[in-house]
Parts: sequence; C-alpha cells; structure tokens
Amino acid sequence: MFKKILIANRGEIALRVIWACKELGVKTVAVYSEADAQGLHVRFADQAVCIGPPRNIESYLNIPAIISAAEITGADAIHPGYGFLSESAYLAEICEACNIRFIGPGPQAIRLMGDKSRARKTMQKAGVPVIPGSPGVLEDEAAAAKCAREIGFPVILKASAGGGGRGMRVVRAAPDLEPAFRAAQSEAQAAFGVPDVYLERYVDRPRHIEIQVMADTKGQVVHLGERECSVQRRHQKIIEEAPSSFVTEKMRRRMGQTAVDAAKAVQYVNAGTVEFLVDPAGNFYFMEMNTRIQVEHGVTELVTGRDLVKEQILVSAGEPLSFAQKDIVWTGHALECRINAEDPETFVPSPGVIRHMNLPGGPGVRIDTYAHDGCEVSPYYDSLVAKLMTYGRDRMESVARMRRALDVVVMEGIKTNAPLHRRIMDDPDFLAGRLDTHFMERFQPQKKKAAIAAS
Amino acid sequence: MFKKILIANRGEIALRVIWACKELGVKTVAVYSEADAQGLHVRFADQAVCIGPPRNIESYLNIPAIISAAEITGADAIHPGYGFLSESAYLAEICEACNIRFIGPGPQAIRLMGDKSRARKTMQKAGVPVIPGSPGVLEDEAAAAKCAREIGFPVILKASAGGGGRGMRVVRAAPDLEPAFRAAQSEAQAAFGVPDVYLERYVDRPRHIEIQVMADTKGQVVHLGERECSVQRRHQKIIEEAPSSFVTEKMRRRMGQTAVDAAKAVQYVNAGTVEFLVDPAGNFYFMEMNTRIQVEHGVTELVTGRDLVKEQILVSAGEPLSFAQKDIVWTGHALECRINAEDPETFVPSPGVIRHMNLPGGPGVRIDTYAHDGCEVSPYYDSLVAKLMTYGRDRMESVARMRRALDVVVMEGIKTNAPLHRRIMDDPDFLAGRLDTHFMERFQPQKKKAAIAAS
Amino acid sequence: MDLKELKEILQILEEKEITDFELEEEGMKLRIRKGPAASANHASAPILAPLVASVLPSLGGPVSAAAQASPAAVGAAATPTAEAEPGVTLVKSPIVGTFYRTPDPSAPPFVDVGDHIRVGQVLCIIEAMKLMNEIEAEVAGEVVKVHRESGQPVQYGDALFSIRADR
Amino acid sequence: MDLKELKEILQILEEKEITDFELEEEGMKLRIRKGPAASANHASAPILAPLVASVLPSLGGPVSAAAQASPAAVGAAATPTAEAEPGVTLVKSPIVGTFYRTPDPSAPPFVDVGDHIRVGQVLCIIEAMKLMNEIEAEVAGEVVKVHRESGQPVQYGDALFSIRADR
Repeated sequence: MFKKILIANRGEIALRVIWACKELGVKTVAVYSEADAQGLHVRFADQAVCIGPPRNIESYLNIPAIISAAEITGADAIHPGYGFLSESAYLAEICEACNIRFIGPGPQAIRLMGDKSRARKTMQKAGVPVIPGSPGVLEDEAAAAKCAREIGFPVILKASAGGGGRGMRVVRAAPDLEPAFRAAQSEAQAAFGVPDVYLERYVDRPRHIEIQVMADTKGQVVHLGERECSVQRRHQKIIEEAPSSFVTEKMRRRMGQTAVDAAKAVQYVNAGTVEFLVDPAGNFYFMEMNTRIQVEHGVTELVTGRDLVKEQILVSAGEPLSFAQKDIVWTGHALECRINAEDPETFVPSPGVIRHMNLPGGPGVRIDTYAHDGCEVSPYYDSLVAKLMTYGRDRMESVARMRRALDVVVMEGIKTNAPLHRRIMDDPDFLAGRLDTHFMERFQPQKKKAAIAAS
Repeated sequence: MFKKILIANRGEIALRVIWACKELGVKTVAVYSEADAQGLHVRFADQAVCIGPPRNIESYLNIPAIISAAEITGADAIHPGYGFLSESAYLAEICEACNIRFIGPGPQAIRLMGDKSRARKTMQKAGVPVIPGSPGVLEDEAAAAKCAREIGFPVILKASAGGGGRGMRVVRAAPDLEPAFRAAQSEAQAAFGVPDVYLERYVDRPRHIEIQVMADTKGQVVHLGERECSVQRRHQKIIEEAPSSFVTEKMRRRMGQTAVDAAKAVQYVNAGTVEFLVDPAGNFYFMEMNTRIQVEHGVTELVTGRDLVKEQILVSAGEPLSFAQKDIVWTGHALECRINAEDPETFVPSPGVIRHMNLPGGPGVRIDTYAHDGCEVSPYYDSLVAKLMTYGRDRMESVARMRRALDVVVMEGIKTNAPLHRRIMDDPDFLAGRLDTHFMERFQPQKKKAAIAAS
Repeated sequence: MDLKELKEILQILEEKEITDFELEEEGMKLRIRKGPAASANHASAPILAPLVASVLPSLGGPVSAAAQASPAAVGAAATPTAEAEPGVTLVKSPIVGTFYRTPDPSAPPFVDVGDHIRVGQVLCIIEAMKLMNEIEAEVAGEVVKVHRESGQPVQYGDALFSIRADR
Repeated sequence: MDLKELKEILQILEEKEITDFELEEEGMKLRIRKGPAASANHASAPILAPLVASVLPSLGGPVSAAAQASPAAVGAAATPTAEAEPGVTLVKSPIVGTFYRTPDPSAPPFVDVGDHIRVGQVLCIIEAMKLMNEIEAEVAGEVVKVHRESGQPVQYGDALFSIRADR
C-alpha cells in the first residue's frame, strides 16, 4: 500500500480523497495555492505545501510544482481528483518517470479517450455503438444526401470547426437536406472561415446516462450501474441520480456490458465513466469516456455501498478489485444536487465569504463540501460549494429528503442555486422522470440559448 | 394522515421529527422555552409556540402549556421525542381526552412498562426471560441459601431500598453466602434504615443489547434487530452500534422473537425498545422496555434502511406497518458516538456558545444535531449536542469512518467528548468487540466508581 | 450627489461589506453605518439574527418552510418583545392559550384603554385546555394599550396590556 | 472624488484587507470602516483563525491528524510570513523544491550573512524535479538573514533571505 498520497486538487474532492486515505490509514499531503491557505484540505491533510499563486496555471495546473511537492514530502502516489490535471496524460507520464504512482488510468488510455475522433474509432472497432454519422467532411449535397439516407432521418449537420451550436442544422426529412446543407456551409464559412460540414444522426430529446466502471491491474473490469445526468445547464450537470428511472434491468445489463467492453478495449485501469447519449427508444450511443473519478460518483456509492475513491487507491496500489460483477447490488435511490455559488436566476457566480452556514442532516443525507462558517468561496476557482446528496428506499423518498434538505440550506454571504434545485424538486416532469438534456431549457425558458440542439 | 404535528421536545430529536414530518408532507409546530427561542427546531418548524421559561418543569414538562399550544395551532397529533414527556402515560391520556393523537404506545403500556416490578411479572408470564431472583425480601440466611442454590452462583445480594451500589454483595460460592448476607443486611440497615435484602443471579461482564420493535394498530409486531449499547458511563450510553459483533444470526432471531412476544404481551403499538442484559454465554434477560423512540434509533435506520420516525407517525395515523418481518434485512454496520458538551476527562458539562463549528461529511456519515455556528448549548438541558453516526460495509469500515469523522469535529467555545470517542476507536478491546457494561470503567480506571457491580 | 450615485455607493458598500462610511465634501456630508451599532458589538447577534425564528405571526397562517429557510425572509424577530417605556409595565401572558377580553361574548371588556385598574383586578381571560384562567393585575395604574384582540391565540410571554403604573 | 476613484480605493482596501481608512484632503474627508466595529470584536477573525493550517513544520515530521484537528493544536499559522523591516527585502521561494546554499556539497555557500550582493547574483539553488534552479538576487544589498538551512524543503512563498537593499 502507499505510505503517503499527495492530492493534486482543492475543495470538496481534495477532502473526499483525504477521507478515503484516512480510512485506509494512508498519510496525506495537500497542495494549495496562496488563495487556499485557509482551506480545509490544507487543515485536514497530514501535511500541506503551498505550490503557487492563486491562478490555476501557476498552482493547481503547475506540474513541476506538484511533482516537487510530492518529492519533498516523500509522497509515493498522486491523486488528481477531477478537473485540473485529472485527465492529463502528461502528468501521468511524469509520475511514471518519477516513480510516483498516478492514481488513475495509464497515460495511453487517458490520451486516447481525450482525442474524441480516435476514441470514436476505437469504440466502433470494439463494437461499442457510436452515433452514426459521415466518416468525415461531406463533399457536396449528393454525398450528404447519400449519407443521410444510410443513417436515417432526422440528421444534424454540424460545422467541422464549430461549437456552441453555430452552423448546426437539424434536418427531419430528405427534401429539406439540400437547402439545409448549403445554409450550414455558408453559416460555417461565415462563423469559422471554413465551410466544412459533417453529418450525424440527430437524437431528439436525448438523455445523458453514464456508466461507472472500475478496473484493476489484473484485467478485471466491473460496472457499477448508471447515473442519470440529464439535468444540465449548458452542458454542466447540476442534478444526478442513480438509478435512472428510464433504465430497466435489462438495459442496465446491456449498457453496463458495453461500458465494460469499452474499458477493456483500451486496457483501462482504475475508475472511469462511459457517457452515453440515450434516445427515447432506449438506443444508446457512446459519447465519451471520462478517465477519472467524477463529481457525481457519490450517488453510485450510495446505491451500491461501495467506496469508489478507496477502491481507486487500492487498485492503484496493485490490489485486485474488492468486488466482482455479481457482488454489485443496487439498493434504493440516490440524488445529488450540486450547490453552486451562483445566482439561482441569472447563474452569475457569487463568490464571497460564507458568514453563516447551516447544512442539513438526519437520515439519508450525505454532504461533501469544503465549506464552513467563515470560509471564503474563492473567485479563482469553480463555483461548486457543496454536493448535497440524499438517499432513500425509492426515488420519491430521496426526492422528499432532498426537498427538506434544501429547505434548510443556509449560506449567508453568498448566493447559491439551492432555491433553483428546490423548485426542480417540485417540477412535474422531474418528478415523473421525464428528463432529457433539454430539461433545463424548458424549466427556465427565459434562459434558453440560441443554440438548436448541441448535446 | 395527520395535518399538523406538534413536537413536544427540543434539540436534535425535535429536528429529527421535523425532518420526518416534512418528508411526509405534514405541517409541524415547535414548542420552545424562552431559552430556546433561537433554536433550529423553532426556525425550521412551520409554526412555533413559546410555552414557558427555561426550566423544564415550566416548559417542556408543562403538559397544560403543550396541550394548549396544540389547541391554538390546531395540531392533531403530538410527537414527544425521547426524554421529557415521552414516557408520560398521563400526557398520553390527556391527548386521548383532547382528541389529539399521542405518537407512541397507549397509556396502559407506558404505565405498565414504567412500573419495573409489574413489568417483570408481566414479562415472566409471557415467557420472556428475566434475571432469576428471590421473589421478594429474604427472611434469613437459610432462605438466602435455598434461593441461591436454586438460582445458581454467582449471585448478588441487593438492598431492597438500595441504589448506587450500596448494600450490594456479589457471592460466587455457597460458603461465602452466610457472611455476605449478614454484611449486606447491616450495610443496608446502616445506609437505608432497613435491613431488607433480596437476591438475584449475578451476571458477570454483562452486555447491554436491545431490540428495536415496531408495532401497528392491526396487531402486527416486527423487530428490527439489535443494538449493542454496552459502552456506557454511569448507565448513560455513549456509543451504540448495530449489529452487535456478539450476536449471531440465530441469537438475533431468538432475541427478536422474545422482544416481539414482550410487545405483544402488552398490546404494544408504535416504536419501542426491549433492553436485555446478556451474559457471556449468550443468555439474555429482560431489563426493561422503553416505550418511545430512542436516541440511538439511527444506527438501526442505517442498517435496515427503514425510517423509524416516519414509521411511528404512519402507524399512529392508523396505517399498517410498511414492512413485515421477512422484509427486514440487515446490511453493513453502523456506529453512533454521542457528542456531548462535556469535558472528555472529567465529564463536567460544558455549556456555552459554539463560536465555530466543523462537522464531518463524505461517505457513510450521518449527523443529527441542532448545533450550528453561533448556537448556544444551553445549561438548562442535557449535554447531547450531536449524534455522529457512521456506516460501512462492515464494522471496521464504520470504525475507520468514525475515526476520520471524529478527527474533524470542531466545536470551538465548548468542550466535547469527541477526543474520548476518538481514543475509544483505537482501543483494542473495543476493536475486538470485547464489550460489556464495565468497559468504560476499564477504559478510564481513574474514574472507576466505588460501586461493585450495578448494571 | 444625486440618488443614483447614492444608490451606487450603497451598492458598493454592500458588496465590500463596509459597515461604516463617512464622506465630507464641499457642503456635503455623508455618513453611512450598517449593521449593529459600532459600540455594542454583539458578537453573536449578527450571526444568530438570521436564524431567529418566525413565531407568532405564523400562527395565523403557516409560513412556508422554503420561505423561512431563505435568509432574506427572516429579517424581523417576531416575538413581540415590546420594550416598555419607563413607568409603563407590560403585562405578559403567563400561559399559552386563547386570549379573551370579555367574560362572555356579550359582555363588555374587563378593561379598556384609559381605565384605571387596581392590583388584583381581572384584566382578561386566557383559555387553556378548556379552562378559563383569569389574569389579574399586579400593579395599579392606567391601561395605555391592549396588545391583542379578543379571541387571538397567545403564547407564553406575549405582551397583553401596557399599564402606566401609579407612582 | 468621483465614483470611479472611490471604487478603486475600495478595491485596494479590500485587497489589502484594510478595515479602517481615513483620508482628509482640501475640502474633502473620507472615512471607511469595514466589518464589525474595530474596538471590540472581530467577528470573523477569531472564527477563521483556528482553521489556519499547519504548514511547513509538518514537512519535517508528519503531524498527527488528531492533533491537527484539535482546535488547541493549530494556534500558530506556520507559513513564515516574516514581515520585512523597512528597507529589508525578503527573497521568497518562487518554486517548490529543496533549498541548497551551495553549488555542491563541498563548495562554500553562494552567499552568507554580511555579504554584499549585486543584482543577478546567484543566491541559492532550489532543486525541483531533478532540476537545479538558480535563484538570483533582484536587489543589491547586504544579506542580513538566511531563513533556511541547506537541504531543507521549501514551498512556494517561503522566505529564503533577507536583504538590506542599498539606497
């Protein structure tokens, strides 16, 4: 086992890793920027090293400083958390070179999954369904028409250089394709300077459902079921749950096996998440694989009873997985609301000092947070202040618990999106499980973006 | 269902009941003494009524004030919590007379179980094992000798008027009985003015293990397994856990059935706890039945996934139990440390204002507390500030979580027994599950009382 | 300085959490103070204040829990602590119950504003558990205010009457 | 003073964590106070203080987590912030690593107390990721203190040397 783990992160996930290390009896080293000198991860780690000024690039993204901190403290492993350097193949490589274990997959798997088109090809080869689309840029209207016929309508035309919804055109029937193609081309030209356009099957009202996998160095890969993450705002998840009310037992087995296949195809080790786009008929398509622990891992922990962060550490230390696929049993239902320091109406970030705080407790409540009374929510870093999770025997019990938990969240001095979450908990669509990635656009239509589809 | 429940209590249990009511969609009324005007139960209930000055007798024990508060707010039920009026048959009767539902058993069951000798006789009749003993006061040495032979050694002689260990004599073999009897008599005479002495089987190194039962108005009684509560100081439980590492599956079934029999013998309704004294051989003896929800109910909730307070309310409203015996499945292990405002060495209460607080979070942690930053721990009421519970797949995981949770408990401004709990979590006897009610005397021998046995 | 500028200044002060602000300029003096009085310093007060409960007003109609939980919604402490003026005694309810100013619905009130009362005189009835509890005056003086209307619920410590005591 | 100037002042005060500020200029007087009244109770200070981290000292030997968690054990902030005297410049470590005063173990130190140094002169080496990073003087002056011993680990911002700058 490791003797000492350096946590190359801050905030709640740094604490989450510290809790796991403490439970395993492993010493911890926190690193921090000057802005986080008062942070709880600094206080509760066994040691702490200041690695630079507040700006990420000079501290939490500063690989030499982090490696140096590991060296001067004698840490034999680095846990990257999520965000920051967690998907840096380069850090994983440097760790290898410095004889420090990187707690995550190997650099090859990180790099491959980080390259979306390589990942897509690899997955296709492995038999993992990806969204059908043109192999590359479409030459002309004729090529587009041929491709669309093969794939089937509706399709979406996308600017190759695009992003943010610009140059996108949904086409629902063949006669509309030609004009749409030309329009997309000229839009792409105008917006990005290149007219290149490609085509994909358009998924109406898709859900974002992801599968948690865990793999050891012995080649064993186990999936821990799905998380429904369709409640998003601008591709930022804000509510996650497990299980998804849409996923049947059969579908879970199929998606789970597919995720395991995906992981095996890249010799994956450690925790990872395979994200799928799921259409209303239950067809699912590979979107990407996140090669790290995720923000929302807690809901999976609640329904499976497994500690994913401890498992990450054990697997990195060479232990076999502590469970086989047959040992994974799902019980009850868990929800997570991300409590962000932001205005619940305008979503403008609201950093500041939390002058007074009250957090919920009682049965079925889990809170992961770095917040405490008098703490500063720094303007330098992301706005996630707390992950409020509830657990119940069924979805309605976890919703009821989430409601009463949100009712008593007090964070004076900053604004949070807790009131937004509270309203969502009363929304008929949410309660009925009628979710897709456009849920938030319907829920707060005044905030609707110009973008057509983009998910 | 009830429309509005008045909670005749304060502190964490008042909040616990509020959480249950909120989850059920029932309105709540808090009552409070002038000392608790700032209490969270006052803040988070839908309504609140000041019922008197700080002293219990004028507020939380003031039945007319509480009934009046229910009447002026239109509450149709009263939840008494634990302590205070929770075992007042009189309050239960007055509620009946006033058409307010008392959330608990009927007054007859409360009264019977409150009378220790009637309870003992009723239990004996129902076939529940009680500690063998002389039927009453022993006339002379000969009667004592005869009785001791029947019961078997070791026995304990106790002063009929006694208490606190005075006039007690443990006798391990027949030849010692006669002198011990005379000594006990004269000690009893000296201490209490009457020489009356009786005799019971002496249980060496007993464990305190209790069974949670839940009964509905349809006559259904279900047990939810045991709690090990042997870690006590002066008969005050400080650590509880479920399951007990001493109790086998077979023993759980037997003790559970016995507790169900005990409850059925008194037509018990609602939540109750049958406390047993368990000897090292696994024999168990009825001690008493607590006719209320208990402080430590949370550990049972954690291992069974059942919400006992919601169940109390539902059962009181006439619903059948939401589970049958076969539905109760125990998973994992839960621990509770009672965080008291007291000096961890001297046990002197430490009321005051909590100026800064940090409570643990993360996986497997549950906290029930009324504390928040800036809150006052009142000198008027008991010293329980927070119930810190941890849950894990097995006992070692919940212990590891309790350790790391205790490590980060900060309550500036008052002293708490968290450091004591932290030390217990490293004690070899505790870790091995070698527990009995004398555990704390061995753990802190300097605090050992003069009393010989008394448990 | 116009209203708009003043608003902006106030906005800035709030953002920066400034509690004391004084500005003097030709012919103009501005002084802004926020929060608890500087002298006193109730360390706990500003911290606790937002957690002060809504009390009696909610007896009329339940306050939504969500609203209660919102820090903004709980500004005012609702217990009528009503500091008495010098020389004026506050008669507070000694019990929880329903306040009645008359012995029965058709009768005139026991006392009214302007009445002079003597020690031991019945001021009102508070009904609790079907019992009519007569509340008697403990001071002699003039009734200067009746704080509650007949038939209203009262909790322990609620102000009922203000009496200007005889000297 | 216009609003823009005022905002800038407030911004600076905030950055510098100044709580009291008074300015008098021809015909203008400005007074700003922030947070709880200065006289007594710094509500936030004592609250935050106990959560200040133990830092570098723990690099020497791990501090037990239990001890850290106990409020009593975390009194002193351990980062050597070492306020420089007037005229004395603090050279702080720009990187994390191991501090060496000599180019190799047998060599004499780059600089010592009493030495006069010029701008650009190498003061020490900090080893990070097997790289030897020479730290150069940015001011000329006299070395008045060496804060660290050779071979010790240093974190970002740790004081290394005090230099009394030439005037």
